[in-house]
Amino acid sequence: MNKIKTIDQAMEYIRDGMTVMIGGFMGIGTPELLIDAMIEKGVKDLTIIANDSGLPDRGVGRLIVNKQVKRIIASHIGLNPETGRQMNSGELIVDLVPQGTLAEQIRAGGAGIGGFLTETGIGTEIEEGKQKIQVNDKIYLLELPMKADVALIRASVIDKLGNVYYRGATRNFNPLIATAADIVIAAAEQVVEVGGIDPSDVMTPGIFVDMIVEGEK
Amino acid sequence: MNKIKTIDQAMEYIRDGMTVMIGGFMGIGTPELLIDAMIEKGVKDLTIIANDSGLPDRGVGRLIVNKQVKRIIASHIGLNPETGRQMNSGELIVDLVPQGTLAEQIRAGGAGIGGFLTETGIGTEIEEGKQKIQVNDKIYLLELPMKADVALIRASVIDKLGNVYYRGATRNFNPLIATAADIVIAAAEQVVEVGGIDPSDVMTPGIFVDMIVEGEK
Amino acid sequence: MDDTTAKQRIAKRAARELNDGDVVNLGIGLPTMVANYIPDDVHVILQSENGFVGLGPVPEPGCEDKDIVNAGGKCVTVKQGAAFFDSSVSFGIIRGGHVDTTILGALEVDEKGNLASHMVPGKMVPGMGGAMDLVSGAKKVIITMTHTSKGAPKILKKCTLPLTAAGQVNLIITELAVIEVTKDGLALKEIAPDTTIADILKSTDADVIISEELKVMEV
Amino acid sequence: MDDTTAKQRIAKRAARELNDGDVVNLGIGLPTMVANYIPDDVHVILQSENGFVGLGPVPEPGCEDKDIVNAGGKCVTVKQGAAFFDSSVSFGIIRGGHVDTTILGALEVDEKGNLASHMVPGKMVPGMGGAMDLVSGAKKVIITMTHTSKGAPKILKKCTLPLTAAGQVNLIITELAVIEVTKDGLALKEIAPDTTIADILKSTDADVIISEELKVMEV
Repeated sequence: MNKIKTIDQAMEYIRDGMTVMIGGFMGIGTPELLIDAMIEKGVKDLTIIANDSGLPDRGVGRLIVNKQVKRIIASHIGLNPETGRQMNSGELIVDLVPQGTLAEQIRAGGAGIGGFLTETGIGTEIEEGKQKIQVNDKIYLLELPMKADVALIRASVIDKLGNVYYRGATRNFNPLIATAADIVIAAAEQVVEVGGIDPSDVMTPGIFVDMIVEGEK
Repeated sequence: MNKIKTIDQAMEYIRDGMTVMIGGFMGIGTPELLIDAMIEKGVKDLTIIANDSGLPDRGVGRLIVNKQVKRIIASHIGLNPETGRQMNSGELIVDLVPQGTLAEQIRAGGAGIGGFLTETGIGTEIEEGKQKIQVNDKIYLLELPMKADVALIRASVIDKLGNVYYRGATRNFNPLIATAADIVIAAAEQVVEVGGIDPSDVMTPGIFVDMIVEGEK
Repeated sequence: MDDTTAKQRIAKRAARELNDGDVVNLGIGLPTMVANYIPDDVHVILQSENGFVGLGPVPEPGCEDKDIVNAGGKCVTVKQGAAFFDSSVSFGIIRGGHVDTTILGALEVDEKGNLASHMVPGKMVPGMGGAMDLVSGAKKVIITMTHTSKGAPKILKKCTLPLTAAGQVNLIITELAVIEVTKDGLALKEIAPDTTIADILKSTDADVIISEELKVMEV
Repeated sequence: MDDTTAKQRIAKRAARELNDGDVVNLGIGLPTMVANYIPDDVHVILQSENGFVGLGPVPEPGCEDKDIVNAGGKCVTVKQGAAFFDSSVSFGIIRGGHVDTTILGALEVDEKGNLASHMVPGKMVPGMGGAMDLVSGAKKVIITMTHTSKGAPKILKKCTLPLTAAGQVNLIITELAVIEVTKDGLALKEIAPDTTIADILKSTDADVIISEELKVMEV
């Protein structure tokens, strides 16, 4: 099973209207190669799930500037003024989610957890529309799992089976989204042979990765 | 802050009646050095939380054979006939928990999650006494977090700040219990200077580890 | 048929259920034997719930690594391209539906696909280990077991032992038959060449639907 | 006092709240400046919610590693003994009570310890990032901010902006005062040498209890 694909082969799996999770934190750890290709393909009406909306010229932000996104679920949109502008003008739906809750919702989606209880957001607008559950005199919000059609991750090093090693702080949401989508596409900075990553150093097991595209910078 | 302690210094933190989480899977990844010391100290009436009850001559099993345990919460007791014998004779309380639920309960305890929804155990005796919660026409069990007074972990390599690297399959429950106890004691196969473990290879950050005892085999 | 021959036959038949690229978890005992019969052109990735994917063969004596063991605590090897992780990640894989097939043993299975495999109250209480999570989480659950125990049927109208999971079993493979759990009941899909439908019905407590495409089991 | 001087004073005072061995998360902006004033004999471990502990100083130009950035996306370094992890582990640390102290900025704080820091509806909506999790999870929440904004009080009887967290703030440090959130209300613990109680009360909308142990703030 050869997981190495051309960018065009990978793009066949990203279509208008899909829900796409994208790794990265303020653009660091985001697969820019796949953003480039999505812009070139012009895929539209996307729902994006990501930590943040990037910068106007970096990461997820470029898809927003190019008006390919109809909705974004993220914890922070402050570094991309265009996100706020489109939100205020009604062009874009923005769902703001506390960062820890967002990470845990994606993990839950990938790990088959039906929901989890958290104190984060109690007493704030985040409560709206959510079940509250009492356990031993404490009130929690029930937060539900998140999944996506496609997840786009950025691998610092990947072997041909799809085992991933993320350098430094590029890890962030990447290992989480890799578990929570029907199709997982990795943009790779470096591809190595099977056996080139020590089994103890693997951060995303290859069983989660469907496709590898080379050429990420 | 010197985290390296003698075994006697570490044992001061383990007292009669405490709840103690112990890492390992059928004894692999269990800190035998700390089991030795608990047997020598004769600490009793312990509640143990661990994947399994080990073997009669290995891991958690030795504490059971030595009658230091009043209750064990575990997923499997089959390799230690003494556990079953003490359970049937009423000397020992055994709470059997599905392994994935147990791992997730400990993670939840460490990660400040108030509970989580799972399908595991639906339609079985595991349901008893638990809240059932419906989400989108599906029924889940609400499982609650677990914490302990002390966690005993086994580090293959540890630096003097307490950053841990676990070799091979010794990882299992160790990184989870390290997050979920008031005091965490690591028995170390090998202690290295700070900087001796690459920050990307750390599996339990040192902020979780209170004490390091050298001499684990 | 002696017990060893029966188990070999079951393991061999179960191996044919696996597809190239599948992530597979094999239970302890008979299910572990399945690995010996996987065709050379079918590459499956074996998951070990104690914390890795890429389980390899048993090592040569003297080449054991004490830190690499399977979920039964036995020394094993890992293949190139393996990955280790902790127990919460391991069960995230299992619970999250990332295991294509799990093959497990059983004490009893019934018409509703209920499974009892983890205890006989008052007698044998090993605990469920990872079995409850596996049967809830895996996409396909295959039960491998001898058809009867000391002559008593193990495929029942209704399980008598405490359940390990309700309604999760997909396929039952014994030395006599391959039986699918359908919404209409248990469907006999294959029959061993050295038995008869009458014999199977006699040694099965559950109602069995004879499939229209009934085949002879390859042994 | 100009804005820079005020912020330096606040950061310096906040640094004195940190204890040797503490795990600390500093918000973007003014809170980040606190790191510059931590005494040499106090070793704290800085957590960066994008995925590590052991945050070090800003690198020399030309020595930046593009893969090592802080939660503001700026190039940083890590100290020896640092550890990287993913976002779910990062917020497990935060939510699980393993951060001793978080120091954050604010738009408004009120008598109940309520905090508004993440949005001004219709005007500025950057989002809460990790702030909601941090203030819910950290053992101690310190708010650092200038006492007023263009002359308008920011310490209120009741927050007017959407809350970032309810009742989670422990201490407020401004250029004029150190105020503790107690169950009886806001307690003025320290007053800057260049102001008066009257001035503080005038620039504070909330009721303030003058602590019996009121001290002069070291600046």
